[in-house]
Amino acid sequence: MSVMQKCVMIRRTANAIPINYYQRTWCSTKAAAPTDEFRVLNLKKKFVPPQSKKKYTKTLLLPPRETAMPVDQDWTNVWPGPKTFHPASVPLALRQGYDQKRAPPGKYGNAELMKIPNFLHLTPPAVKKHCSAIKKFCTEWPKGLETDEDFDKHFPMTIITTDYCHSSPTIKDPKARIVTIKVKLSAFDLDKHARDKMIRLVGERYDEETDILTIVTDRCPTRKQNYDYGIYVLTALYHESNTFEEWEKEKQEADMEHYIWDNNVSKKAYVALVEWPKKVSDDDVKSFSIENDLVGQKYKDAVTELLNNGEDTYTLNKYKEAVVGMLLPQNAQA
Amino acid sequence: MRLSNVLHYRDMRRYTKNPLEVRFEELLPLKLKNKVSGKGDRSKERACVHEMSIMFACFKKNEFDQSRCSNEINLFQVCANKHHIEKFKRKQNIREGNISLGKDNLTPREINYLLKKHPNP
Amino acid sequence: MRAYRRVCNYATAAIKQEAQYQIPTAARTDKTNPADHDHHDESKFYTIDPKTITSLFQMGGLPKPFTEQTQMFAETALMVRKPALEVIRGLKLADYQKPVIRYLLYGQTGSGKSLSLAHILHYAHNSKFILYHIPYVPIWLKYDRKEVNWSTTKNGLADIPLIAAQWLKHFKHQNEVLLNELNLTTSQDYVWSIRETTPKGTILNELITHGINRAKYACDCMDILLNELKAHCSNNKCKMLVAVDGFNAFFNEKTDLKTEDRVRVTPQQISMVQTGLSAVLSDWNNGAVVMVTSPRAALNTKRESHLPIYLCGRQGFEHIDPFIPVMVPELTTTEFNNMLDYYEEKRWLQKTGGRKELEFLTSRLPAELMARCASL
Amino acid sequence: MALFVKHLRLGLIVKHGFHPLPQLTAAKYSVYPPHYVEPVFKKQDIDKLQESGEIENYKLVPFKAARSNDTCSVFHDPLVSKFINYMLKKGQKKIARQVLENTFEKIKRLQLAKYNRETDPERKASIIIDPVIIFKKAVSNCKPLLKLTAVKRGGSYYQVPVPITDKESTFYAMRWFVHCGREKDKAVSFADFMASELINASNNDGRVFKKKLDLHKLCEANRAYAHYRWS
Amino acid sequence: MMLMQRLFPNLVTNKLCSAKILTNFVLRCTYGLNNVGSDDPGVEIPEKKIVEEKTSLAMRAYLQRATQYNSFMDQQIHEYKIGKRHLANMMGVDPETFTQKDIDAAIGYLFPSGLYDPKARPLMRPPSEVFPPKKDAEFDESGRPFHVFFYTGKPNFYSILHNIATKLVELNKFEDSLRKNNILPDADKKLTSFGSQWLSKEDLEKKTVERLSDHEYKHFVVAIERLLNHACAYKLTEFISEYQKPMISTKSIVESSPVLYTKDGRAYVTVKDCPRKDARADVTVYYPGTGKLSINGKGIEFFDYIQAREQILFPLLFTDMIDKVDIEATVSGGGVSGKAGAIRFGISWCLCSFVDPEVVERMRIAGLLQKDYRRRERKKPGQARARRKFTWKKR
Repeated sequence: MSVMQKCVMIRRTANAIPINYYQRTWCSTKAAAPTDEFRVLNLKKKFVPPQSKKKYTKTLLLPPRETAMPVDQDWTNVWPGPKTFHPASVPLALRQGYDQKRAPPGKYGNAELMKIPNFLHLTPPAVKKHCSAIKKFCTEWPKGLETDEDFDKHFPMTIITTDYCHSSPTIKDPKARIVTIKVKLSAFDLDKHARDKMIRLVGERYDEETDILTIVTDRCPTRKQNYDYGIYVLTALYHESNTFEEWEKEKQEADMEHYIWDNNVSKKAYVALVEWPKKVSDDDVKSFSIENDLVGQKYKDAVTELLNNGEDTYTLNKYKEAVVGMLLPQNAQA
Repeated sequence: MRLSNVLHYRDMRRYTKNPLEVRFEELLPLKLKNKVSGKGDRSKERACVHEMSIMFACFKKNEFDQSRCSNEINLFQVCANKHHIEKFKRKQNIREGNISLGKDNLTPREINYLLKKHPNP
Repeated sequence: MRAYRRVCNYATAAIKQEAQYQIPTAARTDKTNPADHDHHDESKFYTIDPKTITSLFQMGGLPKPFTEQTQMFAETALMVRKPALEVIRGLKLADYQKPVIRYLLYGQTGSGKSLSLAHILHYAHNSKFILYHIPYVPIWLKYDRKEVNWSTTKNGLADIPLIAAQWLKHFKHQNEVLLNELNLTTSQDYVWSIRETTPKGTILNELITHGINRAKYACDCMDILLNELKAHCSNNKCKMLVAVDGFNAFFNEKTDLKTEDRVRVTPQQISMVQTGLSAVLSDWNNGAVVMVTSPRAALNTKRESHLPIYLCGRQGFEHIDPFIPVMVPELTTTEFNNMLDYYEEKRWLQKTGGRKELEFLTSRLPAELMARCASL
Repeated sequence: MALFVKHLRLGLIVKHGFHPLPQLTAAKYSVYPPHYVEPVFKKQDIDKLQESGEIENYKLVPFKAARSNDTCSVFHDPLVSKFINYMLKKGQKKIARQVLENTFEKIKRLQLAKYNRETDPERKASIIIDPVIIFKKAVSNCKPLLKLTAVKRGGSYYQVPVPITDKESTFYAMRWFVHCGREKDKAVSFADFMASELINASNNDGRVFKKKLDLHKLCEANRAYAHYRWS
Repeated sequence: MMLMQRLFPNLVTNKLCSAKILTNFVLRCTYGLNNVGSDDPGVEIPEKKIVEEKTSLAMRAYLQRATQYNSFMDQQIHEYKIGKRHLANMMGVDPETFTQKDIDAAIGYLFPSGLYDPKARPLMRPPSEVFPPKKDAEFDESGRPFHVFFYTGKPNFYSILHNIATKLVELNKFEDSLRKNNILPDADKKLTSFGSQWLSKEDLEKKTVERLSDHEYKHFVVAIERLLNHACAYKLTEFISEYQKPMISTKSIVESSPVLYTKDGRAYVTVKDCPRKDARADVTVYYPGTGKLSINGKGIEFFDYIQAREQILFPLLFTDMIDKVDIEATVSGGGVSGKAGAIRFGISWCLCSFVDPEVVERMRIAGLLQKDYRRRERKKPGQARARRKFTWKKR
């Protein structure tokens, strides 16, 4: 019982307080007199007209700049650097946007035109002007580099980097750090072993058709670092491929690119066939020579070609011919 | 209005006394309406019902052997086909709002359309 | 509706055409013995009598769709084709004192390699060769809830006893008459266990029966049988033809088989495979070896090409080198037409005409042609 | 003003009120413009067009591309390809086609066995082996003449027999075949079941044929309601 | 127009209104002049003092609008011309020889927009192209309309309908006269609509400079079709063809790829980028050939699926060229049927160069030379698939 009463009480007070509170505050704010004397409760307040709104004076708008532009002005002075599109300073009757029923919106208040990049600072005359300005720093074209062949001969390495040009003031682009180095492998003057090792080391970066080695570096944050790294890799590759390591001697038949008949099972089989029914040992095989054996030579050629050039109808037919000549001499005669 | 007129006792008396004196009164306007009811549009008889019943009779006789009722079946199918094509044409006409020209019995829809165009004066 | 009417038109047209059409007959040759076949019989059909079929191919050897077809046609007719003739000619001409000559049939899937092999087998059977015929290697290696045990005699190898026993049955079925005739005996004692021995001088038939009855020793029995036969051949007592279909499955990277201790077995670890490999070695004479490589026998990741070295690998090549590769090509135009004539004669092909279409669609592969004609 | 405009618009509607609206609502799904014509891909059909001289009319008419199951091959049959489309599930046309081809093979096997067993040459000649002809015969044997539609009259629904078009009845026949094939026992393959069913149907027998007869009997029983149908 | 007339009495009573207010008011209720209002804040449209006597209110309103429109267009043209000179100056070119083509190139260079639709990219065009044309005055100074059908609201459209009706009557008369003399109209000369279609609604709107409703367009089609189907319509071929347009351009039918020759004198044709679904194929067909086929270096076994093989066979079979040509194709992307379709399309186009024009026409009728535009249809929200709806559940 008592608890409930309490609750009710609380609720009542809770109801009551805010009303009073606000009233009071209302009174206090309104009646705050500037005087130092006591505050007076002014019940019959006079109507005070609300303060009139501040009048905005119309700012004087100049006509857009484009109207004052002469037709033969120097545009590069008007738009010297990259800047977002501004309708008043571009004297073109531009429109952008698409509306099925109406004409495309004009340039004033057209945000689309500001969103897209512009090359107003890179008009052909501007480019020409820039070029003529930096021309004094250029040197003469070296003699003996007139043709592409000369170029390839004296400068076998090509370095490709890309600069990105934006409409925004910054010229930075993460893709600008990538450096591509292209070299013709024939320019390296490598011997047979070194060339082979180089190609194995480089893997897919070497293009067999054009004989060009391509190294792309993009792991460092700046272009300079990437370039240095690329050159370092190239140097390391060169020296590494020129050294002959101890383990390279362990290279086996399977690692060889070429099939050599003489130290393979095929010869053993052939010798066993010729020497039948004698059992042949490894020494016999090694000492066996096919110098005067036309059939054997034909067979050797066929097997070597089959395994080196890969199988196709031509090599298989050649192999077949050789084998038939060897195994079925009667058939070959017929 | 008509009722009140008829019920009017005095008039009643007048009418009954001398039938020759009956005066003609135009209670409803003496011209046809510019509209006909669409109820008579659809004929009561459904198409091909007769053929269908003949076919069923034949079926019953021959225990649903189609080969023995080929004549009846053929008749029924020809009828159904014809009806189908007619229906299609009618629907197309309605869809395109075509009015038949120089035909003697028009559909209520066509009559209504024509009456609307050329109302009674 | 219009489409339907069109359909009906076609149907009537087809019936009318049939009435006028003369059903062609296929070109056949009367020579039933493959030994007599020469290049005049090329692209003609010859019939094998049912008795030979039961004795040769009762337990495998012919492709399944072909057997079904023969059952329906109530005859087994093979087309005489060039690759088989070539091998048979080689077999006829060969010098049997020299080590065995190995032939390798290769070609695209469905180009008729197995049937060419059947032709060769028929020849060998007629000319008294003992047939050491492995019908289709992948059957051994494919997962079929087989019992696989580690071998007791050979270390590191696995046996598939039931399959080996089955194969021995097949061998016995094929060669029973010939073995009885030749009366070959074992050359040494074989001790299977304490109680079971096969003494020297036992007839080979008995050895095989033992292998069949005691499936546990079937694999060893296979090996011994091979060695015995090789020895007999080298001693000029008999002639043997080793025929292996799906040879390249020996050199697959894996099989579906698992031993009881759940170890995956490679093909090289199976004793039967080793036996098969030793059969194709050329360390014996008075015989021949015919192998068939087929892309379908390879794992399904390795079916790009049908050429032998691609399928067998370097290892396989070295194992069988030197061999005579025999290409089984697609049908020639005459063969193709004869084949279709045959089908029409047997009422298998109901639609006349459209031969050019079939030629293009199947690229003249006989197996594909058979499948294509099945629904026409 | 707005009010006035509203009235004006209303007036417009009244003006056209008794004209039925043109079909604006029907959604067009075709990617081709409406004046494109279906291709005629069978050589015989084009020959027919050429003979009748109709081909001149199509000189300047654009044609749609032939679809990927259309071909002018001798072995192509529109009814068969339609059936493949009816029986396919989830767009697996390859499988559907394979199954139907197996069915045809099976039909041929069965018929060939019958053919080889037969000794009387006259009867032998009368056996049809061509599966496509058997298939067509089966379908045409199972085409119903009528169908039942529910029509509401006086608060209750009546099953009313209604004549159907040729196309529709073909569709019904083929659908019954497909459904029948799907209701088979699991142990039997679709191809086997279908083959025997088709052969039976071509001899006026079998489940599908029964189904058609049932429908006809039902129609006969309900023939009293025939005048209930619309139109 | 009726609307305007209804409005004007109000204005008449309100004589105090100044001219300026009047223009503003009229401006709001006329059709769409506000759409073309200058977007340049600084431009004041000069207003001519309108002579109020004699002229009707409608005429006055029209004149106001006309002058407004004309001055606006003048302003735009002026801006365009100045802009053109500026642009020539910017690009460092002689403005006298600066053409519209150069303008487009220059704008493309200066404002490189990657927007997909070329229509949405920045442009600088002569105002006559940008702004839609307006109707001229339809009444004289006293408010008398020029056109008989002025009060229909769409005089040009209804005059077309009227013309059709009068022609129909004429034709009927002509036919009657023929029949009186026992001459039947020539059946051979009867017109057909094959190969041509009626002007679309948009075209007709452009032609009449009036907005048309769907009903009106339908009326037009019905009427002109009735005219076309008349037995004597051949007398009016010119009139009818005014409202027709061909279904396909004749150019697209004839054009086939050029034939090239290999070193050993074989003719060949290459068609690149043949599309079907996501697949693209390059197909080369060599003319005297033996029926070899290579797809990505393989034969017909490139396709497992028999339907795909049939598709490749289709054009060859259709033209009877199976063993008369060699085919080389490379195909990438897409699935099986897409690849097959792409190759089919390529082979068909290649074969066009080797067969008679008659056969080419037959191939066209068979649908071999038409690009297949169909693509997978997208799934829609609220639906189970592209078309399938969810099962309806009442609750």
